[in-house]
Amino acid sequence: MRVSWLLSDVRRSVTRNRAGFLMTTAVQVVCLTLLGLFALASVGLARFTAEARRQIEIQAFLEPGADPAAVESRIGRIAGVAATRYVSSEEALADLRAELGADSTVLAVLEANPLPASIRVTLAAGAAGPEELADVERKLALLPGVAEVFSGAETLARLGRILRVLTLTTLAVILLSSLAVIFIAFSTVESSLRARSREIEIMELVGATRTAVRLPFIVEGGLQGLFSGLAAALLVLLLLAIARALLVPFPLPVGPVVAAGALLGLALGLSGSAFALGHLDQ
Amino acid sequence: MRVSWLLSDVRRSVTRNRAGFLMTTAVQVVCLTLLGLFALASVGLARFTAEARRQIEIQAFLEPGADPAAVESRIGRIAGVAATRYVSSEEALADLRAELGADSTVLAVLEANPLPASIRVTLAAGAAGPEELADVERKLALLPGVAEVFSGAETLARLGRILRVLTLTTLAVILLSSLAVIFIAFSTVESSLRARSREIEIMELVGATRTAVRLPFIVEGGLQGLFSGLAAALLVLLLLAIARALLVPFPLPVGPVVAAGALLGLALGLSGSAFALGHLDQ
Amino acid sequence: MVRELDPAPPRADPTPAVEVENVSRLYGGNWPALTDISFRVERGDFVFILGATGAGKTTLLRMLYGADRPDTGSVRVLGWDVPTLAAGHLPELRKRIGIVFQDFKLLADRTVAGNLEFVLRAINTRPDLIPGRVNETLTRLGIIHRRDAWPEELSGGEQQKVSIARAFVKEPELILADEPTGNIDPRGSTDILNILKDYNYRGTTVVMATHNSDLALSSRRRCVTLDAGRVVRDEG
Amino acid sequence: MVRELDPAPPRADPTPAVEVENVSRLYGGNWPALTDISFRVERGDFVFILGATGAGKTTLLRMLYGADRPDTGSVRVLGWDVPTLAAGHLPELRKRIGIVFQDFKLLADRTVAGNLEFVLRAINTRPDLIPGRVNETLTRLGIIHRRDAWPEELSGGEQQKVSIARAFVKEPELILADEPTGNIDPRGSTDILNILKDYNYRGTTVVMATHNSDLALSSRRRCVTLDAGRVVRDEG
Ligand SMILES: Nc1ncnc2c1ncn2[C@@H]1O[C@H](COP(=O)(O)OP(=O)(O)OP(=O)(O)O)[C@@H](O)[C@H]1O
Ligand SMILES: Nc1ncnc2c1ncn2[C@@H]1O[C@H](COP(=O)(O)OP(=O)(O)OP(=O)(O)O)[C@@H](O)[C@H]1O
Ligand SMILES: [Mg+2]
Ligand SMILES: [Mg+2]
Repeated sequence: MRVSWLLSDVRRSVTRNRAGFLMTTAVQVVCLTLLGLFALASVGLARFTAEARRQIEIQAFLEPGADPAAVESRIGRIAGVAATRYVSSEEALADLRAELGADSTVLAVLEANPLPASIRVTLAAGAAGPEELADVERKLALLPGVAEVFSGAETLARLGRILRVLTLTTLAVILLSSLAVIFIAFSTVESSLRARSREIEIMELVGATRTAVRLPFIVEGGLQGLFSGLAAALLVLLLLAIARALLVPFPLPVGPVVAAGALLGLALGLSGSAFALGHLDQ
Repeated sequence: MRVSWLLSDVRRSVTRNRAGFLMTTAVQVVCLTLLGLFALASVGLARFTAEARRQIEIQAFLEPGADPAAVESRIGRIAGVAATRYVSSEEALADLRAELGADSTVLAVLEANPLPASIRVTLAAGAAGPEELADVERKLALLPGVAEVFSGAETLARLGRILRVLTLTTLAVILLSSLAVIFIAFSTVESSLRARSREIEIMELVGATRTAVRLPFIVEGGLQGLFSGLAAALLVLLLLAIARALLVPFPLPVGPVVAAGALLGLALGLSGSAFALGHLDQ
Repeated sequence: MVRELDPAPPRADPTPAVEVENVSRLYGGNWPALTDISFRVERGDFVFILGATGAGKTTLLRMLYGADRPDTGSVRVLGWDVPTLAAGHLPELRKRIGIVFQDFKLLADRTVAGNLEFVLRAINTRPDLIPGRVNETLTRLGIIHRRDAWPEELSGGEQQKVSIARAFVKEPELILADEPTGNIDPRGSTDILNILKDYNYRGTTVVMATHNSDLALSSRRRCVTLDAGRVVRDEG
Repeated sequence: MVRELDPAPPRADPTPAVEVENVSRLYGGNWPALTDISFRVERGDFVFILGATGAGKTTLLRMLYGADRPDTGSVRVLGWDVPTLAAGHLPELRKRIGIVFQDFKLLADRTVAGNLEFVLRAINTRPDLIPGRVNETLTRLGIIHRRDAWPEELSGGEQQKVSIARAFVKEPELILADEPTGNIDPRGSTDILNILKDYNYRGTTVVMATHNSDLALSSRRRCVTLDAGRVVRDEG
């Protein structure tokens, strides 16, 4: 069967029920877009968590009268500490204000800056595991001049929990979306099979091979999936570009997203078609 | 045409393409659920804003040495003030801690409670307009013992802005969802028309009236819409019940939601069918 | 047989069953399917439309039940002026006509009985009358034993008999039969013809198009012969 | 006519074209459509299958192209054992058989030429050969002037001719024609028969089922007569 015949066959099939085809394709695009966004969000958060784990900072709050330079130099000598940074009381307040954002009006009523100065400690790359972290924290707490020690451990743990929830949600979304896309391809192909049952009958009776009879339907479902995958990839990229413009700049993974969208859409579309054709054999 | 024939006709049509019917109905349900949730959220927020406007509280922060009782009694005499309430420094901190929730660890490092005591002022129902609010605030600021005045005006304004955005979004969602539901009904009925073109031809040739030919399709689209509307209503009520269990108790508007869902679904389904049948007349 | 729903018109009805005057039909602007056809059929008559393949028989019948319109000329059937009939009134005319289609037009997803029921339901027959009429008609055509078969389980001739039964089951005033014996063997064809004559004796007007001139001539009824869209003979 | 794709088998092929032995077929477990049928058709023969409506002609032909299986007995066509043929090999057999279906089976959404092209494409004919073969076949059947018409624009007889053309356009080794003249007038039927004979003279085996015994007998070929699913005569 020639490619041009194949394509004209598929075009015939699609234009026969253009409205239905557009609608089901739109649903496929939505499903695949959801899938892509969740997958990218999971990957992004996983990367961010890993990065955060590397860049973890311990805060050693100073007692009111302590000499920052002295404490800082003693901290610098603890094993595993890579860098230290002095944050004054004023800087701390400014940070908090920035962090609270719109909620920072509550700070307007403060009569004096209640936040103490602190020294921020970064661990060496090789010593950022949970145990090393606990060890350094214990040593910091024992230093004279240090009032209290805060580590990002809790924040990190929270991030880890979010990451787990997000990953599970993503898996669910991937599963459901994939099933939906397969189901749509199935129903597209099945309705084509029904609409063209007369042609199929004649093809079989005049001696067309199994492949010649089935190929157009496989191609139809596959092309729909491919097209949906590509459209979803472009939509995901568009949303990422918007997010990038509104929030922080990050690199757009154009190639991988397009390739993944196309491959996934194609694979799911082909699976759906295969199911529908299995139906035909019975 | 007898009702039982009509229904058996519709059943035939639906079971012919069960998968497609289920899928398109599911999309209709999703659209109508979205529509319902947005509409209810808008109505809810509008009510909440109106209520908040009525219950607005002004915070008059006291100077460190001031006598709360004296200030409170003077405030009580200002025109438009309905009630006053004293909030101590400790209560204020507890409130802030509760408000920050997980972020409240930043408060752990405070050496002393930096929040001042305050008197919360509620305005009379008739005097809660923006102008009366500004007037009372100006008077409060002039009282001896009052360090600073905070009103909810800004929060209210923010709420108003959110309400505007949400209302616009809701209108867009209503429009798009309705169009989608109509389009789906259209394509359901059109595909039935195509599948049953032979029957339609014979009915017309043997002398069936226009109504007898068209009614089953109208009923098919209408029933699908009605069914989707009811399903969406139940889904909305389910989500509301969950929200109620998780957040605050509020009354479930069961009757109105079901009625609105049924009517809207039916109307949209019938419109879509009508379009498809218009197609048939050409 | 009792006419419960459509009382038969009085026998001496003044209007003829079919009155075709100077009808012409060009397809695609240049293919003359019918040229200046005129003939009338009185109520209670039995008339053959004879003609070779492509002579215009089917086209002529289609004019009579309003599936096609003449370019010029007038067509009156059972007193209605067919080409100008408003869409809302066409069903009333068609309800009184039983049509045997050359291509059967059976519904593949309904049984033999289901195909007949479908027609009776479509014209809103009283439900309690339906089973009786269906069985009676199928018995008459000798296919009652295939009552619950699907069309694809029937031989070509059996399908044709079902399509004839479907036209008869309405108990029409006028029967338009288009090549109703093309798939039926000679003896079966004579049987069908006898059934048609039987209906005719009871007052039904019959117009039957066929290329089987032997069958038509042997039955000694009036024959209108078409050739390339013109009436070339009208005798008997 | 040159056979570009499927070289004709050597003339003196030892296997017969059709060999049916003791074939029986019960429908629904109790309807004996065929009972103990045996006959063979040598390559290059022309055989009529005669029989009344419901005699089993179509059922018998369907066995030959593998659309139905006998309950007992064996069917060999062009050397293949049809009932046991794996699904993957059935197309190879069917490619060599041209079938005229009793119910035409034309595709309503393709033109006359489109219907013929469809078949040639389905069996993967070289694209440059297609238009020539289509036009040649349509010319032969005298419907080349309706080349671009849609099936619904054809008269019944013209549709039947297209369905015959569709069987011929494959240039098959064996033609199975099921009632190919039911909708065609007597003169046209003789023409069709002559075309079939013409193919037969060039080496194509022809099996034609019909209830038109006059036509069969007048052409003085072998007739296998079926009655209620049994061979009651085999002569000529
Ligand atoms: N819709 C159409 N468009 C174009 N030509 C048409 C159309 N319908 C019929 N014709 C042509 O008009 C002529 C008469 O057709 P008609 O079907 O009336 O013939 P017929 O007498 O019924 O023949 P048959 O015995 O083969 O059925 C034929 O040549 C046919 O091709
Ligand atoms: N799938 C089926 N199921 C049940 N019965 C069937 C089936 N196919 C055919 N029959 C019956 O078998 C008998 C023979 O049918 P067949 O189609 O072979 O007859 P035929 O000789 O071709 O008749 P005709 O000249 O009317 O076409 C008929 O009575 C028919 O009803
Ligand atoms: Mg005709
Ligand atoms: Mg047959």
